[in-house]
Amino acid sequence: MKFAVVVFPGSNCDHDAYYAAKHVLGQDAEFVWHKDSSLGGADVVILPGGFAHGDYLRTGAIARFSPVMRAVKAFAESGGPVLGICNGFQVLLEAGLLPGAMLRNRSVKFQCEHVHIRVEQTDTPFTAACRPGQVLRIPIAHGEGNYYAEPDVIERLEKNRQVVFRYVTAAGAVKPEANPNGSASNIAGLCNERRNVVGLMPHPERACELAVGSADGLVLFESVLKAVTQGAFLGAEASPKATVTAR
Amino acid sequence: MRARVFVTLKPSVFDPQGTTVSDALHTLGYANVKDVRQGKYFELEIDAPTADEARKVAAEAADKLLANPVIESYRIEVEEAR
Amino acid sequence: MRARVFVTLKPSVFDPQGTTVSDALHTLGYANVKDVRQGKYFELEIDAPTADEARKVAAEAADKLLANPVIESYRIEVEEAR
Amino acid sequence: MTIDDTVLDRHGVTREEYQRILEMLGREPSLTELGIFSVMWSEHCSYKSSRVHLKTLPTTGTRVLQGPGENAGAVDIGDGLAAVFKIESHNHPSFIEPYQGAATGVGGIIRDIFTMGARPIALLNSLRFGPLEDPLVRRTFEGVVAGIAGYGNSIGIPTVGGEIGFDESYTGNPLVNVFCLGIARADEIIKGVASGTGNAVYYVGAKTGRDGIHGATMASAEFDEKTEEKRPAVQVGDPFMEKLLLEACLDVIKSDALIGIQDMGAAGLTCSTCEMGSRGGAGIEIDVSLVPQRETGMTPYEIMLSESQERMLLVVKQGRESEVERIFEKWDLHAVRIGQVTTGGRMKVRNRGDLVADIPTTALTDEAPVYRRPMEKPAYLAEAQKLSLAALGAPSSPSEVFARLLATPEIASKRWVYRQYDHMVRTNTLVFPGMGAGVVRVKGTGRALALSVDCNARFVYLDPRAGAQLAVAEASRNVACAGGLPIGATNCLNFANPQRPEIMWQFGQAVEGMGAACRALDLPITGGNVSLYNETDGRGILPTPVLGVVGLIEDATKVVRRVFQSDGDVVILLGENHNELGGSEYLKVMHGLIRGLPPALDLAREAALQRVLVEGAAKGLIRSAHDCAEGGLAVTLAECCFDTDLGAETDVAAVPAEGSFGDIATLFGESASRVVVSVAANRTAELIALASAAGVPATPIGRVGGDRIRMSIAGRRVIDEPLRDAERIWSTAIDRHFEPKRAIA
Ligand SMILES: Nc1ncnc2c1ncn2[C@@H]1O[C@H](COP(=O)(O)OP(=O)(O)O)[C@@H](O)[C@H]1O
Ligand SMILES: [Mg+2]
Repeated sequence: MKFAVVVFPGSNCDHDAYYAAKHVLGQDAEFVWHKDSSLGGADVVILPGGFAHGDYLRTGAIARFSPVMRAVKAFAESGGPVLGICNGFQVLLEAGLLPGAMLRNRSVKFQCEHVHIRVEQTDTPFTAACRPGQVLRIPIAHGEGNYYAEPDVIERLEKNRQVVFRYVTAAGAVKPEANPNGSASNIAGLCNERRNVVGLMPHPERACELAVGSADGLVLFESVLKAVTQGAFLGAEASPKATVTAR
Repeated sequence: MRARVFVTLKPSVFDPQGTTVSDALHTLGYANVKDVRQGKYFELEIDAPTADEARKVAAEAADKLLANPVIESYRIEVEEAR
Repeated sequence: MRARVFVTLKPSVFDPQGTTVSDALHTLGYANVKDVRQGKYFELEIDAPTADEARKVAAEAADKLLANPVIESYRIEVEEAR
Repeated sequence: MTIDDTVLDRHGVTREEYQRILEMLGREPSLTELGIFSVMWSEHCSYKSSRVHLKTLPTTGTRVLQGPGENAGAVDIGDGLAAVFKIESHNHPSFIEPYQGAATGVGGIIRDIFTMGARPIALLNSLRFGPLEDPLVRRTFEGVVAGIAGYGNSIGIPTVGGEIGFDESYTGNPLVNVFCLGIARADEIIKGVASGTGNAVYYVGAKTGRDGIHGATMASAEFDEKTEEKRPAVQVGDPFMEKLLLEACLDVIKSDALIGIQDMGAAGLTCSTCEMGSRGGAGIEIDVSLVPQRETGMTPYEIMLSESQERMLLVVKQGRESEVERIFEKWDLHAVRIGQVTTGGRMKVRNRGDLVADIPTTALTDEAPVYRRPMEKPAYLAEAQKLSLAALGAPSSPSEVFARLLATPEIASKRWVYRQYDHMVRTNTLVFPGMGAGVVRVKGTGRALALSVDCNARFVYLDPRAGAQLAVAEASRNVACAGGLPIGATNCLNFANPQRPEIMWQFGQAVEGMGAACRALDLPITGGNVSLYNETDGRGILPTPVLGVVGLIEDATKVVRRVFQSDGDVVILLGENHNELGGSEYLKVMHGLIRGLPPALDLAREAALQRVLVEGAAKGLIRSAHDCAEGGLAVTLAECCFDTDLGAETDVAAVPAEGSFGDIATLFGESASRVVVSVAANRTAELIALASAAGVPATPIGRVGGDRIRMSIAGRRVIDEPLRDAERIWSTAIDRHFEPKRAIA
């Protein structure tokens, strides 16, 4: 299976995502430069963390205009699994592939620390190998992870079961004190209606080996491996190859 | 021509930065500052024949890039070159 | 009373954000946007009897907190409550 | 403009120095030339006061691949790889504008590392501030931390450790020292040289503005109320630009198309051109009108002296120019050819063809003035070294002292700070900040590197020679605690005005002590930085020679952390307690004193201790290790419990001490060369045997377990606190200063 890791100018977790896919999971992985218009036949696309275009103006605001985003959109529309991590999540929001927007953390400070998130949905390509309600210990590292959407949008997200990850206590309870950044309904990650595009603020790629503090994030990578090899949870048409090239 | 674009969070959106500023002002003793909202401010130097033309360019820039309609709204002022 | 405070980088100070926004606008085809400077914008709701009084509070807030005098300057506008 | 005394003063050039300029040129300099001389001969660039002393430091060793003189030092870490590292100060700019000053300090040291062809993988910082009770200090503190975070986080290099100290003397002179380490292939290290007549000189990166003009001279002048006028346009960092430069430069260096490369740091274009020329024994000729400019109407003087950030100078091999240009284009950077390498060893600057400066490169570098400034033992010393405990009255109870010390920002958890630093990006960080020396693995090898920066400035103040030795010992002991064999060091020497003989004496003594300690510990110094004139209105900082040490861990799976690991493990004290309270945090916090003599240090014993630590870690004997530093044994034991659910019960022998201070000295004295380790009960004998073979005292002092921190002295219980209560004090002491005080609605 092949991962495409998109590199925007200013991406800085691109190597980490690549390393997790290639060296921990043992799959194929390739970097795709943001000016490329093709995803090179990948089965999964990762928009990694970092500070695309310095995060100047707004996180993800400029990156959404990169040529590669047309290919990512087309890939997503054909049901391909797309994962946005941290900055990648912010890009997905700005690009309209996921609903809502990010505000500054409630603390107004950058926060880097391990948090607990609960897997709310297991019928997405990135949670297919999780147990329902599984609590993962995964780091966050962001200054703008305070997820916001209008109340009716949040309601719709809940109704459609699009909230995929929520910040919780170590015991798995949704509590205000478990919410590191003030995000609405403790939302840490969500998916689109079709469920093949997932974005989350925590960094699963930083939690793939015990040596670096936690291996809980690996399950997201294992999930997509399972989903792609079994052709599950990829939207309507099963397992499209990322051969879609933008015009 | 210079266009000024003011981008502010919509009233319904919580403003962590404004709240922090307001808390800090209270700590400094400014109890009469009831509320603070923080936004962004852009000065665009635009090569346009008329103020209307400049405003149009600024509005497009704001729609596409400077403001995020999910959380923000904007206002534009145009000033003829001095 | 509402005071608006516009904080801008002093002209000699490098503005990487403005430069990046301007580059992005060029990429989007807005070649006629010659220059972009990004600043901050605050709206302060102030409980003050007169506009002058509100301006004074806003100026103090700007001096102490909203603007960094080493690299920024600011401008204030006061608007009577609507 | 004619060059008169006022002009010379404004440039910080003395009459004697001006005479030398006249002799070297054989004519009067132009104003541009004077500007060039003034920045290159400034303390910051020329090391004119410090050079004679620095020459005495040990800089060689079997692992040293690059000693001082290049942009950074390098040591061999096996597998054909090199660790490239250095520390730099950005003290003065951080005082003027904390956020940008600290941010650009991070940017500067990162450039020094990737300029060598190394990919930066870790940052640390050593900070000093005034007391946090002062609102202006808090603002500086907040700004500096946010600036370090703002730059390091966005460029994607983890900040894995550091240290922070507080003292009144830093109120008007905060210290911001940043350490960066990168990894390069040993045979791909590239240098800052220009050679090969006709090779093109390229400029790449941010455009040049008027920022920081005279930054280098300013970094070499003290502050006073007139500094306001001397304020240059503050340099603003652009981490996004630097990220592009970093990636592009590493690509270009890999392409093997370069002769040399150097960043434009202090003294900007001037420094990079003449240093590259001088190192390569070549001349260099550039035309400033070709330099990309951000502002209009800039003069050659301004362009040459600008300290705009994120700029690099490259010398490209003939015929490879378009290849280099293409690599930069990929990253949206435009490399601009601004000149070429010439014969004759002169730096020639033109403006649209007109010659505006023509100076032998060596006049600006190797032949810059060197001073052997007068030194004199300071008057304060004799008095400050006297300590009479009896005069202090009866001491407070151990548990009260314990609580006070845990709450002092110097000792308290620095989580408030490092939580703002991305310390995990690149997924190499094995030991996070707050868990001891920072440890990063080197992917593709089984190895890891332990990194620590340390200095106890109170000790240096009380005895600069001994204090500097203690700083070396502490930094290398910290990496040894993690299991790292100390293999290289860098230093950042922060002192006040060297023109005062007593400051120069402090400096000379500290360098001597540092050299002696490094020799004894077999620790070469491969580079560093000197920051002088750290004083405001005649009030100097405590002398603060910060040491950064790199330790090599052969087996990354054998890393040791600060905290206890398992219930029932045996707690062992390596080293001995002495009756030493001089310069302690206890005296500072409880009595407001910096007095007495710093703890004695036996370098041979220290070396033996560190060998035991490294070997004990490699054998998997040591399960946790924490060095006894500020706050002594009591604080160290508590810190071994914090961030775990494990308390401990310990008993130590009393040290004989003056009057009623026995318990205080036992618990809070800061004797050197002591480490608290924990060992599985069934391997205790093995560790003790290892230690005694090395001549290191190893005393079992208790057990890990329970939910209290309990300490006894020879059977008498002196401290007995619930772990969670003690931890709360320690973990919230800094946060408390920054909680918003919400107004009553
Ligand atoms: N400025 C800082 N940046 C990052 N980490 C820091 C900083 N200051 C302190 N720390 C972390 O907090 C811990 C305690 O620091 P310190 O008291 O100097 O410890 P030590 O006794 O090991 O020298 C260390 O792990 C250190 O890395
Ligand atoms: Mg220390």
